[in-house]
Amino acid sequence: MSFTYIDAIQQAQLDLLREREDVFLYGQDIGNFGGAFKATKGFIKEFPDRVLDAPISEDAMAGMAIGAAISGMRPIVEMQFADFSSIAFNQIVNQAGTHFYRTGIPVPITMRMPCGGTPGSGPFHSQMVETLYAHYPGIVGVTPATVADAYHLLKASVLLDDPVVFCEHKFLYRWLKSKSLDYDGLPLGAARITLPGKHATVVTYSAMVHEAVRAANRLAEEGWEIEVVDLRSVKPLDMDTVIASVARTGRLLALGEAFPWGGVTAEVVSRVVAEGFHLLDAPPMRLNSKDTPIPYHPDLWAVHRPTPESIVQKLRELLNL
Amino acid sequence: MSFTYIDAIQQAQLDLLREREDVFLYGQDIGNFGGAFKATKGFIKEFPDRVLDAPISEDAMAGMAIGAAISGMRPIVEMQFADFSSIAFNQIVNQAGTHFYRTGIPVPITMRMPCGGTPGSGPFHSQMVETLYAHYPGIVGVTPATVADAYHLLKASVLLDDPVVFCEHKFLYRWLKSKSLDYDGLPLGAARITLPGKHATVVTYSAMVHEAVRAANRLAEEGWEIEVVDLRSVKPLDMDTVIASVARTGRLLALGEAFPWGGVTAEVVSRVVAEGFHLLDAPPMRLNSKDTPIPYHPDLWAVHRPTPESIVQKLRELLNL
Amino acid sequence: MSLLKSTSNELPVKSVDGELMRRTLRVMILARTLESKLSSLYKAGKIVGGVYLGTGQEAFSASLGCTLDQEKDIFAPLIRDQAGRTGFGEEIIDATRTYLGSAKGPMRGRDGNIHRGRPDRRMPAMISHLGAAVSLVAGMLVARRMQGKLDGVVGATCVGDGATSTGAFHEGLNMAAVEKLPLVVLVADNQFAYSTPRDRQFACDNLVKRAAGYGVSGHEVDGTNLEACLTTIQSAVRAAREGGGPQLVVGRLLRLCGHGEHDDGSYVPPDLKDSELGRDCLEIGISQVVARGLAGEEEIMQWQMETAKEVQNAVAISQKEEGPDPYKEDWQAVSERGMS
Amino acid sequence: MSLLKSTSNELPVKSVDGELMRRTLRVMILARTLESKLSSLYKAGKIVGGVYLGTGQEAFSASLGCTLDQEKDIFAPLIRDQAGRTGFGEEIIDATRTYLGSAKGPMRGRDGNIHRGRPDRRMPAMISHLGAAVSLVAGMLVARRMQGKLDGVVGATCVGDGATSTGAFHEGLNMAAVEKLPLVVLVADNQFAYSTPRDRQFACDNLVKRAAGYGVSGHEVDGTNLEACLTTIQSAVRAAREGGGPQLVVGRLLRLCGHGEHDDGSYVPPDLKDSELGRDCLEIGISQVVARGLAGEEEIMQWQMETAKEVQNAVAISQKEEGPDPYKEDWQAVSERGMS
Ligand SMILES: Cc1ncc(C[n+]2csc(CCOP(=O)(O)OP(=O)(O)O)c2C)c(N)n1
Ligand SMILES: Cc1ncc(C[n+]2csc(CCOP(=O)(O)OP(=O)(O)O)c2C)c(N)n1
Ligand SMILES: [Mg+2]
Ligand SMILES: [Mg+2]
Repeated sequence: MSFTYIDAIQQAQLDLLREREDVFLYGQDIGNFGGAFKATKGFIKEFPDRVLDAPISEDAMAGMAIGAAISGMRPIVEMQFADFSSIAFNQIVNQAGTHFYRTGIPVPITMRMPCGGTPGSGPFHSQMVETLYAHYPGIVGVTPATVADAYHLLKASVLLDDPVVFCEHKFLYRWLKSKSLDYDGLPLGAARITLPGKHATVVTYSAMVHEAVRAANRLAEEGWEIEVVDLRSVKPLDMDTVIASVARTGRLLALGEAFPWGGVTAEVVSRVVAEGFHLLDAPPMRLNSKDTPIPYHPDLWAVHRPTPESIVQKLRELLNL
Repeated sequence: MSFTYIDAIQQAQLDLLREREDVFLYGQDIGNFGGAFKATKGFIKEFPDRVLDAPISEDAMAGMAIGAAISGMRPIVEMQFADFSSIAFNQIVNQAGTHFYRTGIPVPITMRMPCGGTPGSGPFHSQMVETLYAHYPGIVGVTPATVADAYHLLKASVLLDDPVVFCEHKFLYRWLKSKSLDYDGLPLGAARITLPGKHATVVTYSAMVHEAVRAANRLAEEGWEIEVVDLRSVKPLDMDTVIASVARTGRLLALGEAFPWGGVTAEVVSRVVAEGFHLLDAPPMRLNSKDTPIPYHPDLWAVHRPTPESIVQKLRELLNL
Repeated sequence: MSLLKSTSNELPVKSVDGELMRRTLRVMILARTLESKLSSLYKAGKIVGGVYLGTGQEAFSASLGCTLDQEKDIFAPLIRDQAGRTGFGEEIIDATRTYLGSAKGPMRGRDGNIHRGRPDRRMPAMISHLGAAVSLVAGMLVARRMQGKLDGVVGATCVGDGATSTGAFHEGLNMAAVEKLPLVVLVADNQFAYSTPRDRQFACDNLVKRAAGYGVSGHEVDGTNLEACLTTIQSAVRAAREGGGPQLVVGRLLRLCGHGEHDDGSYVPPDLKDSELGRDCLEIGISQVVARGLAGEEEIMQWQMETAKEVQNAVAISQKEEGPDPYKEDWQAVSERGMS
Repeated sequence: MSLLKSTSNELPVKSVDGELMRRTLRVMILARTLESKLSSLYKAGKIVGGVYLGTGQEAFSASLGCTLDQEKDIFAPLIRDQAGRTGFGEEIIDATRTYLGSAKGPMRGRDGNIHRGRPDRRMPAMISHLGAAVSLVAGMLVARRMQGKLDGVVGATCVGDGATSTGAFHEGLNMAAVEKLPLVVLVADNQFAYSTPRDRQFACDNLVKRAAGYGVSGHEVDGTNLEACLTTIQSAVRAAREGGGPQLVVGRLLRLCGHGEHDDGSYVPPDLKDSELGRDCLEIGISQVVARGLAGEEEIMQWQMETAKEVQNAVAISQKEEGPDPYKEDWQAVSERGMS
């Protein structure tokens, strides 16, 4: 038996639906069709009342979920693509994000966001959205990079009383496989040392964890030991793990697939220098996508985001090679 | 004669309407009523065809402006409050922000965003939005802090061929006054040394420039010379001026009124450490608002954002006092 | 008595229950009294931030608040729904505490004025973004359906003519129609959105025409006429409660105040003020109650005195209360419950 | 011949001009031929990313494209408007280059498939977010009005039944109605939005009912019937051109392909396919043209051969062309013109 990343997401939702009566799913084409990525395939047969097809109304989808959440439910909303959550942006940040602070009543919604680039998807089916939402108070940003995390972090997100933007990377959907859903028990909010090392730390998340590991493996052939830290959630940000890693290696590369201005890499670098400046043996570096829309053509796309090559190159700079 | 910040914005729009036939204004209540903040007062009489009242449809307002902009016009859209631009977010980042890269045809729109907190305005009439938009490729983020900049940067924004999010701070509207609109000729994209100093650099923008100057003045009584850099635009970010300042002072505080996760202060700190790590004599610091919605109550609001006191305190830390 | 008739084809409605009409009028008086006081406090500089009143819209709003069942229905008020709030059971002191920034108010000083609510009592706290509550209430109803608790429940919310231009209104109402939810949406067509007249807001002559496009029932009513409002809104609420799906109720009226108390509303043409739309629903309501013999003028004056006292009392208490202490404030936007 | 009649009250329309009908049919054939080729290329793995076809919608789409004036009108196509694009003058090679990633295509490899456009030729390049083009086209018209160039110009755009649920559609159409712009919005009501049937998308029986709520003229037409489409769309375009304000045209039809070529559309019930909605507009169009004696079957076969050659040619050229060179790419999202 083997699970892909999307299988894990499917399984987590199915288990949640079976274990809890307060969970329901809302999204476009998630019923009979099973969703654009088949993450809800077959569910509607078992749960005809808790799997609802939505009209093309992302604002109303989010608003509806928020209303249900403050009435005792734990909705999971599937955005067909994370990029379309731009329409739901207002409800997410202004209605869901402010609710607990304003009223004391939390909003346990989980917004499933199929994120990130794949070849040929172009500017509107490839975006990362964690930066957008994490900037706003009251939102939790979860960014699983492994099959087991896709499963366990999704379950944890739904059980969390706060609004979660669950950023699942489409590139991992079918490519990433695992023998089981077992995992190391790390809670939501804790980062993971994916690859231990001592010469430099790469702090990253989502699909870039795998590109970082590839880059690290290449440098390993030359004897360099690169530590790869998988943030798992970008808000909260597990600075303890990050700082401990930087304390070991003295060098930091913050890596992400999002647009370069602001965002996770900027937040990580600035927190590291604020909290662990004297641990650093070299200027901390960042690597993000280029500052343009995400191009359609696979050849453009491949260099728009960080690649093992560009990561290796940055790491060489960081190692002063 | 004396001009307030809002007078400057009014004058810039009036001069643009008079000088150029391709400029028009679109926004809620901007016609006979003259706008929620009177920034367009009386204009409709002189320009009945180029000052249009909009329905409560921020998405359509932005979309309409984009369509007009690719047809040879230079629309200025007034959002009644920047917070409501959340409804126009999709059009701004996905339609306007991607257009030049995708088609080679630029989109000269200026979105006027009445930003920032004032006492009693609460969570939905106080937000800063520069971080939201600057994260996205293709958007210019302008953040004037002075009366003359309000005038000249608004004119420059409208003349720019790219989409500009023009973040005008409501707190400055009537409080900030100047004898004239003359200015030092700094172009859009260049930062300004508002206050020269040698012991530490505060990099900031918009209303916080004035709070930084207040803090600097207090420390000046103790003999400290704090340099205050006003970014003027957060994208592009004038790193030359910032790095040159940090080279002089060795210490950096990045200060902003926005939410603390990501954003301008994170971007400034991470660029400074990437480009000028060895210039730093102390860990660079950040000071932002608190990570909650902006509270209504004046007493809560006053400490939610950075204050001269909290800036002084941070600067003392930075100066190792 | 109503100038306009309901256009939907529900069962004929018997004349309004006298007790309900009495209660609604008293609620209107209370709301008007409170709001006049809020206006004075604002003008005296005692309130920080905006003050938005529902003057002239009390009959329409109160009719909804008083028709809904406080024990199980949902009511998401908007900016001009003081009367509806009061009718639905919101205490006056919730309003005064929120406006005056008392830490004891439902929003604890974190939010102000009309942005208050009691979601635990099925009255959401509005965000400013117009139209956003339509889908929110729909979701509250969907939850109840899944929980097997929808039976006989109605969810209601109010918008203005201007808010019908928002995408949120459209998406929310359409979605509620697809789900056939017991949702009642009131549109207070008060001729202006802030300063913007109807002809710069929409191009149809009557917003009730939108109902057909959503496949929902449409009703229209003279919003200055208490008895007509009660009749129409009762029938809309009943239709929703009995499974008729969403109901759109358009009330024609005029805002008899500025957009907020900072605004003198000088853009409202005098002939509109002098027209039937500009009549004061409170005066009409009083005359209707008196004409039907449900209360005498003396009793109504009694109500006015009682409500004045009630308001004064609430203001006095609220003014004495402390605001939130910023140094003890728990600056926490997430509950983190479930975060291990 | 039309099953459904226009519901608007314009002047009666004389029978469709023969030359226009011939041209429209030829455009439909060209679009169908191109799209079949794109489908094969996709299935052979020669196209990266999605392929979205307009099979079954050619009559409706081409009628718009061929009715508009290529020299001055505006046309913002959506995902199923290959036929409309071709009718409006888009060259076949624009499509093949964009699908095949040639750097010479209008999007230079930066965007793909249906997201192409030529804004300088008044054909915007769509973003994926449905409904977003309605206000965009409105803005293009507003610009022309201010420039004194609106006279006789029409702007048109297309959406699907699903896209009518978006806030963008609502805000855009309402705004255009307020501005009384010469905007024609076609709704291809093809019974599904991706897999979602109409009853999960909206609750009214006919989307044309929305027109009244916006104060715009509504038209409906059997979208499988070429002559009816031309008649109705011509009259809508004419009404817009003559100052009648926005026109909403709803075409009833069925998507005769999957949502994209990755989708087999197996959720479409067979009886729907067998119904009148499921008829192939191309077959009907051919029979209408033949019946009216506008072209013989031989000439039509000739068109089929010509268009096949044209498509093969465009594909062959595009396939030989280089994609964009990522190392020479100018990674610049702003023009910075005006930035001193
Ligand atoms: C999305 C959005 N845009 C703008 C505003 C600013 N605003 C607040 S009230 C108002 C006018 C509302 O008009 P209407 O809906 O007719 O209600 P009324 O004030 O007349 O009761 C506006 C424009 C807002 N609150 N939300
Ligand atoms: C705002 C938005 N949400 C979701 C999508 C994803 N999506 C693309 S096409 C489509 C279905 C569109 O249906 P309809 O409007 O009926 O057009 P059709 O495909 O039937 O021609 C969906 C949901 C999108 N493009 N934009
Ligand atoms: Mg109004
Ligand atoms: Mg469809």
